[in-house]
Amino acid sequence: MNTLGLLRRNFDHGVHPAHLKKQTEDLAIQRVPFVSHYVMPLGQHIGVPCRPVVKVGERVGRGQLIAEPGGFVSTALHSPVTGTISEIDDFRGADGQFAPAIQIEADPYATQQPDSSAGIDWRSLSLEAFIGEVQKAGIVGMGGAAFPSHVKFSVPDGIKIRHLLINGAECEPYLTNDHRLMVERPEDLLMGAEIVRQKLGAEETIIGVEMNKPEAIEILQRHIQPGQPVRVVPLKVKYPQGAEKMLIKTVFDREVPAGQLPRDVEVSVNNVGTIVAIADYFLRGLPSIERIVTVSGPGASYPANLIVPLGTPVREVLRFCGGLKDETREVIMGGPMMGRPTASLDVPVLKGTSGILAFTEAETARPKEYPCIRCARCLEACPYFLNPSRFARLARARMFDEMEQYSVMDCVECGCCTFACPSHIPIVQLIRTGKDALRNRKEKPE
Amino acid sequence: MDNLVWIFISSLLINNFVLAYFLGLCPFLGVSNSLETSFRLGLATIFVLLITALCSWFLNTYVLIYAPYLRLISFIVVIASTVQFIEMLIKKLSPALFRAMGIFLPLITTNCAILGLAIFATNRGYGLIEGIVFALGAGIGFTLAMVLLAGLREESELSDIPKLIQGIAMNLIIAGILSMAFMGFAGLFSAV
Amino acid sequence: MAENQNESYETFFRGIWRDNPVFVQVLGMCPMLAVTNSAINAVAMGMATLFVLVGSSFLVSSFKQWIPKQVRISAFIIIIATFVTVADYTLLALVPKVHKELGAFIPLIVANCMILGRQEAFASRNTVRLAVLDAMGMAGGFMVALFSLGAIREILGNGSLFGVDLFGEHFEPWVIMILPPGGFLTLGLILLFFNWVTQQKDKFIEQVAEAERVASDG
Amino acid sequence: MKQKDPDLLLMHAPLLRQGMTTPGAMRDVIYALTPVTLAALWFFGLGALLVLGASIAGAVLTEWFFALAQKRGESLLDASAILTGLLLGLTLPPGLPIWMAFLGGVVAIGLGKVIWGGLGHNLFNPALLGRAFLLATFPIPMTTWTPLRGSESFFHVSASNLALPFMQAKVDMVSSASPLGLMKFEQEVTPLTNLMFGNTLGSLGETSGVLLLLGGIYLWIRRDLDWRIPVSIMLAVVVFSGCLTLVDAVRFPSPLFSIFSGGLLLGAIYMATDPVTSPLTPRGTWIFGIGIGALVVLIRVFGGLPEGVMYAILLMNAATPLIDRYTQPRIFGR
Amino acid sequence: MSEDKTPDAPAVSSTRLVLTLALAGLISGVAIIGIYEATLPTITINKARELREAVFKVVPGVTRMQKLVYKNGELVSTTETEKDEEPIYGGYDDEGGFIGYAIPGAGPGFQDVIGLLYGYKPDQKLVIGMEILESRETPGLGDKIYKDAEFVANFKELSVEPEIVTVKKGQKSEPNEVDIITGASISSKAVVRIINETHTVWSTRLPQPGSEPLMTESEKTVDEAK
Repeated sequence: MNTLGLLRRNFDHGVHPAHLKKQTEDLAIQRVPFVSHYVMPLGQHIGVPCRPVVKVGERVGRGQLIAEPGGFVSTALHSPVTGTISEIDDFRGADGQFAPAIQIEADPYATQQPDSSAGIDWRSLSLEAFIGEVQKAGIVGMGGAAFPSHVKFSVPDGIKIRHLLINGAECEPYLTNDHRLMVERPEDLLMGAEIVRQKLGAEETIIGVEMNKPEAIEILQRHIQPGQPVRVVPLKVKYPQGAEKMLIKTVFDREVPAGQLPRDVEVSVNNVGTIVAIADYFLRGLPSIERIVTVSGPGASYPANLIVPLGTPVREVLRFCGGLKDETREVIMGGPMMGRPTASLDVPVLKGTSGILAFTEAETARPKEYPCIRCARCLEACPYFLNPSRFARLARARMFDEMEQYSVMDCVECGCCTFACPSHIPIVQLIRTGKDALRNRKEKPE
Repeated sequence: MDNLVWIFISSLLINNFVLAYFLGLCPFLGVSNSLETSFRLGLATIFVLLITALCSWFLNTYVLIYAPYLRLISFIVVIASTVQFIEMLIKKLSPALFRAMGIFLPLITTNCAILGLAIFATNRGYGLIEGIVFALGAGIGFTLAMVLLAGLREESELSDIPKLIQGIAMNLIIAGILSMAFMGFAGLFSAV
Repeated sequence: MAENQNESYETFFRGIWRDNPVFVQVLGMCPMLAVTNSAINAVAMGMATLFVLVGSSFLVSSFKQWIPKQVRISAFIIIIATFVTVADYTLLALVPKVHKELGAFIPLIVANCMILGRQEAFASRNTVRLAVLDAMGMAGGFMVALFSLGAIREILGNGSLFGVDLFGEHFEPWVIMILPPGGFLTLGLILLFFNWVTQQKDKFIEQVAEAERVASDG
Repeated sequence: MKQKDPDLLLMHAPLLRQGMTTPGAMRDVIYALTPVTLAALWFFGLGALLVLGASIAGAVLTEWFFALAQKRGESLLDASAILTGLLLGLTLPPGLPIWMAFLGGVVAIGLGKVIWGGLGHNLFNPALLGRAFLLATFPIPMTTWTPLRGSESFFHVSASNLALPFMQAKVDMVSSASPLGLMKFEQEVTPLTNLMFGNTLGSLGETSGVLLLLGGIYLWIRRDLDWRIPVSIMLAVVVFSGCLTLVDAVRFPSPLFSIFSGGLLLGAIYMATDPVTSPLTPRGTWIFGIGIGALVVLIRVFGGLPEGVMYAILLMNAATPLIDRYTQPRIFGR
Repeated sequence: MSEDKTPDAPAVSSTRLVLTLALAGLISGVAIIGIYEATLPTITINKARELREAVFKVVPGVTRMQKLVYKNGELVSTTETEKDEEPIYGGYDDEGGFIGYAIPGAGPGFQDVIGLLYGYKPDQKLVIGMEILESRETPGLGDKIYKDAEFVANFKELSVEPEIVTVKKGQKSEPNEVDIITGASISSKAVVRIINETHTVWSTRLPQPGSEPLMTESEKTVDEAK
């Protein structure tokens, strides 16, 4: 079975959207200049929001801690810029909801040198200390979900991580930020991976890269030292190859049982960006204050891969790339499959913002919706082998309990079903309605 | 032997009690909204039908040849007491099942399928074995029709069936379509 | 007395339309569908049902004081079965051809939920007069349903009504109508039509009420 | 310089869609049926056109009428009514009075689609429902197979086509049995080449096996068709009829004959695969197909009717909710 | 099932319950026996007439008949009906001369059981008439087995030697062949099969031609005029 799995090297189902990475895949990462103000929401990650440790009017340095973790599933926040705290208040986020955030006025005359530039002696750290450092550095999953990395590394007793799996799949169309990282900073990536591997005590590191990034595969392979326990595994190009359970299925031919985590099959999956951020912190003392963002899409005047300080308003990032074309109708934060649209260009770039995509009429025009003809394409697309067609019908009939019976909670909203639906039914939204209804019901028993 | 096969196939498919003889329509139209209940009711009906076949054979052989005019009354009394017995049995063995079927259990008594079986078996002069095969075919056929209809009804609950049609009218139309589909079985095993 | 008259009238006509046992209460389906492949069979079945229902309602309401509640269902069934047997033999003696056509469905009148239902719900709680009127109304309603179904099925399925050819010899009969599926489909469509009429009526009543309200408000 | 923001929409991801659309799929099926339709016209002449036209007209007018009545509108654009009418027409005998074909179209849409709530909600194949209704209603005209046009002019229309509404068809020629009827009642085997190229009696669309297969391949390439269904139906037919042939080769037809005769190919490729009425799950589609194959062989060989494809598909349509329910795919990680 | 209603029902002794039911049973029994006795003569006459008409139809020329059963290896006349017996009918002319048998048969048809009666002349080994008594065949198709005069005519003079076979319509050339009905082959073949099967059973039971049971006097008197 295992050999067969290796030969097959794939997960079942999934879809094949066009790659659309040509525009940006060869563009070197550029740094976005500092702008006048930054907004740092306190809840940029999954889990409890952080607690501010600064006051309005206080001067902060770039990389200085401005908010501490609000709990275990929470992480620290650092100032992306040298300047003054101008406001701590509710700001409107990309989803249109208000949420607390710290606004920082940049000091136009500051050097913007990071606060500390000394690395950390990671070799002497215990696992607990290492995990503490990762939390202190504010590092979260950079693939888009923004799950605090230190939580991922905290493995309960009795479970041993044997494989460190680095996710360089980047299966979302348009996005090339991970690709550029792998091409431009292979040493940092490998070093960061080595740090994590040693600290977790894993036996080997596997870097999974989709085959549409041959350059990245080649460069990584070239940089692996002889004897280093690192393998680069080329992956079939298929969406959602980058979903961690799919990646594990592809690489190890093992299914993570429903309701469990990768660690339950002795794997830790981390995004390329996360690993580089870890390298930045332990080698150079740089906490999570900036990230790589791909600006692309038909509505972007000059697509680019950019280093963007967190908190930079999307408007400023876009302005740096020549602004939006007139025909732009929608701006998506993240990839086109799972990203969220933003209502305003004043929202900031967050830790989980992998891309800023501008779309025009052609992409946003919704063809007329037809009734479901039960063609089963969504079933063939769903990587979790769910029955999206049924979910959509049940959600329309408001039969949420039946949805639960059909395991709607296993859905990760990857969007394959909606992508594949020839009747253009917004299946993912319908599923979300059902999930929300079920969650609300759970919160208010009876 | 051939005869038995034909009796079975005929009562199961060709002359399905529900779809061709219209027997047992009350539960067919009433209870078939849930697959689970339909199936259980079907099983209960098969059981009652088998008992009925036994009873009616007994009555036919030992009582009715002397008093043919008592046919209807004696069938009813015997069947009603059998059902009463089944009801008590189910209540005792599976309270959940009893709850699931609730008011429909007494309905089995007035289920025309039961009485119909007894009358058809008498009219056709079936013996004991033939009667049991007939009851088995009829019961399985009834369950089959019930389960098919229940499946279709559950599925059609997700459909946009116009308000006007929902309910009994729709069930009758589905039953008509099923009945039409079952016409394909006509002549099965009689032509060879 | 006038009120009483009104009540009797109401009791009788309720069964024909508003509480029609077939179209509204959806009872007595088995004979309904099985014997309505021709109008004559439908009418014969209707007559037999009328006889049984009226007879047993009369008996039940007459003797209601003497029937203990615990055994009422059994007593009702015995009464009904007696009348059915009587009807069965009478039909067999008088019109053997029709009896042959109706076959097993005459004895199955016993299993018609409508008859037992009327005993339980009405005859055992009302005076003899009302019980008989109700029985006649219900049986009348049942007959109306039987007849309309039988007529439609015979006209389309055989091109005739009561055996009288309607369309000449070149008419292509709709065989399905006298087969089982035709029974289901026709009754389904009649119910649909009934629903539609009721809906339109409700709408109309609503509109009238609305108009009155507006008028009185104004 | 302050740039003016565009009015941003909030369309939810995924923003990318694959190219296929539902009406497109319907149109593809119509394209795939074009050669078969043309062959029917070639073999049976203008009469075939009248029958097809009448059934399509019946279907489309009914759809249009109810769309107006329910104020739904636009439902004609998805071409599904045309497809239903065309499929129904292809299953009708060439000499059928056109009023019956029209009625079939009306019933197919009315009973097969509208009352269920329209496209996607019906649980039985509308075209086959229309045909089943016609077969039960007019058993004689529906089993009267007019011979091929032969040397007759294309414009010759059989008088039976033109029977007045509600009136009987005048049979103006000696009708003969279809290949299946010949097999069943006379043990007479029609040559396979005739079956494959349509040189036999039968319904309009079922005569030419090769063209039906070609259309199926087109649909398969266009990914409009769940290949499992036709494949499993044919496999089941081959296996079951093969076993019977081994028992008695004279009484039971050969597997190849079974596949190419009657409506099997038309049914397996275009009717059973109707996504609306076939199971969703891959395992379910196998059960569905095998069930149809088994029922076809059962009805054809042991039943009273020469042909059972239509009934087999309708019966399995009825079982589809059950199949779907018990073949839910194993969820990832469970 | 009336458990939940018991509380508000007045307490009644079980003796009274049983008595009530017994009384109801008694009354109903009396009523049923009454109607049975009242209608029995008519019903018997009706049935006898129906049977006689059928027998007279399938064995032309018959004016009198009697019921025959196969008992202890020979065919004897009887008037009693016993269970599990399969009677046939002997047809005679006014002088009591034997004409032919009327033999009932039944078997599965296209839809349901077909019951029929056929006339048989043992000396010529010919079927001389056939009447369908019971069938639910498809109207317009299968019901042609009794509605189609051409088909019924097949059985006016049909040899059972070696057995009856069916041929395509219009191809009848031998005395033992039957033209099947186009479109109703199953039903027409079923009729032939039923006759064949019944004949196989009875051919060994019937006595030698010429030694048929004689018409008994008792039957003669019951016989009414047509």
